[in-house]
Amino acid sequence: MPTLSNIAYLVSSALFILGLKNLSSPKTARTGNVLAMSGMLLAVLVTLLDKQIVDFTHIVAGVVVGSFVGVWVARKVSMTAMPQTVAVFNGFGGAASALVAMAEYVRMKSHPQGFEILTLVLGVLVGTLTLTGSLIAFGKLQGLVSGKPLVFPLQKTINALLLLVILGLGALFFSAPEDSVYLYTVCGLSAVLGVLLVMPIGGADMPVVISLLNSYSGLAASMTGFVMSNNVLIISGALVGASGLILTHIMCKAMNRSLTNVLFGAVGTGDESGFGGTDVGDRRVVGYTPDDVVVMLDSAQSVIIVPGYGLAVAQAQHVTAEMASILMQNGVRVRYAIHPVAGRMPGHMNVLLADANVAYDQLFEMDAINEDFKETDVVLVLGANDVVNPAARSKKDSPLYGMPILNVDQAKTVVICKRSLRPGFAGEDNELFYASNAMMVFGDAKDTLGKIVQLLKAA
Amino acid sequence: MPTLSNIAYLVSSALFILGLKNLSSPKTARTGNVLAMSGMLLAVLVTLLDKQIVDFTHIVAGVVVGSFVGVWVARKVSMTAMPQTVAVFNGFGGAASALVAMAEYVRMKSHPQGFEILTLVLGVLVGTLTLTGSLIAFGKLQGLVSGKPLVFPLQKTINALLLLVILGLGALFFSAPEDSVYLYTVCGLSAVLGVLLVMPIGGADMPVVISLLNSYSGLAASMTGFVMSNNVLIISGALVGASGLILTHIMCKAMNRSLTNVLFGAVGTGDESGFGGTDVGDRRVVGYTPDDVVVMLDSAQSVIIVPGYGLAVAQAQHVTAEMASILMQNGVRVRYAIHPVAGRMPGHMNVLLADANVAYDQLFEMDAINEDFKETDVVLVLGANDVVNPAARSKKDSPLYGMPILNVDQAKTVVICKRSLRPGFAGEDNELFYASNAMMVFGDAKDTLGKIVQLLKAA
Amino acid sequence: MGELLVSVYVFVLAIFVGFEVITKVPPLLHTPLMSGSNAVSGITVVGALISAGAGHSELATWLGVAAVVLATINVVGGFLVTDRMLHMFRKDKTTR
Amino acid sequence: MGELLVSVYVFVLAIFVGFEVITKVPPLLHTPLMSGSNAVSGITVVGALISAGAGHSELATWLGVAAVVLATINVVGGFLVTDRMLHMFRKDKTTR
Ligand SMILES: NC(=O)c1ccc[n+]([C@@H]2O[C@H](COP(=O)([O-])OP(=O)(O)OC[C@H]3O[C@@H](n4cnc5c(N)ncnc54)[C@H](OP(=O)(O)O)[C@@H]3O)[C@@H](O)[C@H]2O)c1
Ligand SMILES: NC(=O)c1ccc[n+]([C@@H]2O[C@H](COP(=O)([O-])OP(=O)(O)OC[C@H]3O[C@@H](n4cnc5c(N)ncnc54)[C@H](OP(=O)(O)O)[C@@H]3O)[C@@H](O)[C@H]2O)c1
Repeated sequence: MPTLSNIAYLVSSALFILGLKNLSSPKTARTGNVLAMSGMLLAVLVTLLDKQIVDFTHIVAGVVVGSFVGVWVARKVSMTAMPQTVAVFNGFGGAASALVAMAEYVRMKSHPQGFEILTLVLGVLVGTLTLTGSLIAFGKLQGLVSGKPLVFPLQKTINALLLLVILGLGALFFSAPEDSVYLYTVCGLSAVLGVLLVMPIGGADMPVVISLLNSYSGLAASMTGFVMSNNVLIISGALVGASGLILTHIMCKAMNRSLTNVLFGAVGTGDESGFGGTDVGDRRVVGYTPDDVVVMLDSAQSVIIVPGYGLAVAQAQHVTAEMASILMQNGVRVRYAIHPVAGRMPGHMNVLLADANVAYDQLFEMDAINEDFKETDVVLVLGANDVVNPAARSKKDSPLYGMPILNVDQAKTVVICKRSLRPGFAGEDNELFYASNAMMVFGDAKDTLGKIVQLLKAA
Repeated sequence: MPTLSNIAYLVSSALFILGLKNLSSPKTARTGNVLAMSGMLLAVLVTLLDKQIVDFTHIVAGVVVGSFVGVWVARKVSMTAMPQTVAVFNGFGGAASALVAMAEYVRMKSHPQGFEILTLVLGVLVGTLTLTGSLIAFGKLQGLVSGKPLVFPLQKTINALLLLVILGLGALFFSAPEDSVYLYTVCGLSAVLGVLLVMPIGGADMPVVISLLNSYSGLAASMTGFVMSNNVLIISGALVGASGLILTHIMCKAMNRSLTNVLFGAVGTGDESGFGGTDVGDRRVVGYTPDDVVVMLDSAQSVIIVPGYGLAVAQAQHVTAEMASILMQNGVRVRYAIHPVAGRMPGHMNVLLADANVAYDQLFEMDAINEDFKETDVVLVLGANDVVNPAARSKKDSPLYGMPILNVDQAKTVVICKRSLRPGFAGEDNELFYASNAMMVFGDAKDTLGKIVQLLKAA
Repeated sequence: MGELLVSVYVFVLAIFVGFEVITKVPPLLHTPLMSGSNAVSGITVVGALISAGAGHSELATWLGVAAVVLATINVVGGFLVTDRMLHMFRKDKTTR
Repeated sequence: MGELLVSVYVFVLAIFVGFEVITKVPPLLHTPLMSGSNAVSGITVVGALISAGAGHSELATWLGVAAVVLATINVVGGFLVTDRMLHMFRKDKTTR
């Protein structure tokens, strides 16, 4: 390969590094994306100009089709469907790596040997597993596959056995590299493994799974790079592999969970919350009405809105924004408090509220607003649950224990809009509902808020 | 070169990376040093076992002599002489790189060409410059050369011209690589350049200069690696080059200066402070006596000691520790407040006080203790000046402006022990001396403290 | 140094860079960062282009073309989606 | 890939690692870190060993031997001094 291409590949690797670095900080994120894009463009152009490529017809067709589909999906997809979209893209990337590895095998003049075989097998294994795992993740998030963790006996044992079989086949392939059947079987079994690994994970944990699979697809690209002795593949793949692992770790930490717990804990339903929720026997909760809420709001000077997953389920973001603007016209100070893991994906609430054109500077991160609850008249908890659950502070055996929560209980009045007393994602009952300053308003968030808006307008 | 050596080199590079990473955090620093050491040992062993080496006698002699000198110096040198010791070591490293580059040139079978010449010239230039620059830095810190910035007209222009001449010679060498005279002239002129670059920098800024030269010597090693196609040289050199730059930057930031200001600003005398200090005309300052201080101390319940560069000059660390232990026996709470840039090198005060056996847990970093001054009865400022100068808060045109300082002025009484009203390193008058709660005690810190100790013992 | 050894060197160094480059990411950026790095992992498109265009056997070419399509979707879709998300998080809403 | 190109790749990646690896160092550790990384830059001892031992011309050998001496001082002295400094900063003074 000519020196010039290799230098260009180095430049594009550097652009990827700078891109990822910038992407991880809010101020520079867009620049980061542009840098990474330029890196990719450069790598592709250089590859096309390289002497190795003799036939352009197929390529052009492939690139055109791929670009068309990519643009179309990226344009069409709704903001809240982002995680599953990323999952599918990621799966495609993994599949491509597996395909390239197989194509390389096919076109090799001599039979592969030694380390080459190892990287071939790993490339196919990781690539295929990424594809099927990502597709299942997509299915769970899109509601095509049940979001419930699918648990069956001996699950981990079976997965471990399957992996062993795959590696065994790899070893056989090592001794008979001319026998392509081994490689294809590895491919098939890896596909099964991908499905089995992701099925037992709850739908709401899918963002973490996708991030992990993303890291895998990076490694698959790296393996392909080894097979082809192509440095830009090796570098970018390793880059994504390692940084993806770190990101996965950071995501787990933000949820106060370990990666093991996410992968094997079978936590969460992904469907609406609260299977197994229990109404706490002897305690009573009064159900208030929207009228009661409006009375409280009329005398309030400061209001903080705490959105949660339920607001997304009810698609009540627009009516929430409407209510907020009426309150602001009445001279009330209205702010939104965004918990880092509210909703089902990172940034879920920001995306949701941006969709309803809520100005960015009304949104406050937990740390910026948590001190202000105690001076607030009314807090509206809309379809949020875990992120305001005091069990996180005190109940040692709770899955929430240790997670910082929004201190809504310190406000004068806490209005909670949800459909029942059932727990949220973590399956933990919420003491807040029984607090003396709490007002439960049962019902779908969109309905409740709609009524509140009507009453406010009428007043 | 055999594959095995190269793998070992990779491992030792990884050990260097992990070593540096660990060295940058207090908890893991010692581990980091051990990791880096093992990396070095591995690299040396592998090189010795490699087939390229045919003659061991010279090598063994060299290693034995070098180790002996290294161990001896490292044992003998006093803690406060650390920066200049590092400077010398660093200079030797640079010199070694330059020598190796020249040896490679001599032993090359064919004349070097293209890129090889570039790396040869750069290796010699950077290596030699590092040697002489480091030696000047050593001289300034050790007091062999005047610590004052040596400024002469057209300095920067002359340096720039010299660099141009060197690069020009490099170009000539490029066209006539068989002519070794060019390379040797580059070497000589680089030595001069190193001297000229460091002379105009004040003695107290030497730690920053050493860090920068350290980064250079890393780059010189890297260049040598290019000449020899040796990856462990390239990697470790680049590692030190880049991380040294970052460290230099961090050090400048801790002093609230820019690197340009350090290199070309000609700030600081390096000798005792205060040339050009002015007694502020019409204002009066009462000089208190050690007796007055003891009266204050007798009624105090909490005392914070703020050591500065003057304490090191007076070598008053032992008597300070003695005074502190008497006070503690009398039931007074005594703590030390350590400003990050107190003294003339990073960690200067820690080293000084450790020398007097002050327990580590009595030392508090600025952020940990700054809130406590306002509840403190007596603060003893011993030979410190800039680090307690309120000009850093308010006086926009001061070189100190923006540096966080110790809030000693919030204490009930501030005792300041120094010899005069002259300013400290930054040359900025100190308003604190005129504050209503300030007590100036003029005189050498060791004398003053000695008297205080006697009086305390007598009581 | 052998081809393979070079690959190993490059791989190890890139792994170190990858581990270091991401330090503290606020949850808000988790999804964009994930999707951005996912797009980067679509670099496999380079391999796909070579497989598809090197003009070897029919089978290799078709495997390559399939890979080109999938990888291109990954790259193009990934970067666009990331950009859309980041656009959403901007303070200044006037350009929407 | 040519020898030189490999070197460039390795160099660039190592530069990135170097820039990333050091993030926030408290002033207390500035001097030890400086001295530790200074010891690492003594890696040039590897080059010196090869120059001194490869058995070429007299001149090359002597240049090499001088380099071995200087680089060894740098490495051995550097690591020992760093260790001494770090020892000083330990909380527990009992071993002094
Ligand atoms: N953000 C992320 O990246 C992420 C990723 C994975 C997991 N998680 C987890 O998800 C949880 C997020 O906490 P959260 O407080 O936002 O949500 P949550 O704890 O899951 O609670 C959501 C609540 O919304 C209510 N709800 C559902 N549909 C509703 C409707 N139509 N109208 C009104 N209310 C409705 C539900 O109560 P009813 O059934 O009584 O209505 C439910 O309790 C955390 O445990 C977090 O760890 C987050
Ligand atoms: N730590 C580092 O890494 C580093 C490196 C480079 C520069 N610096 C700079 O050095 C300064 C350090 O601040 P600092 O407050 O520690 O020192 P300083 O501002 O330089 O003040 C030291 C004071 O000690 C007094 N002094 C000198 N000899 C004395 C003696 N024998 N007995 C009693 N007092 C004596 C001097 O006043 P009299 O002459 O009146 O006695 C002088 O004002 C900062 O400006 C910092 O930026 C620090």
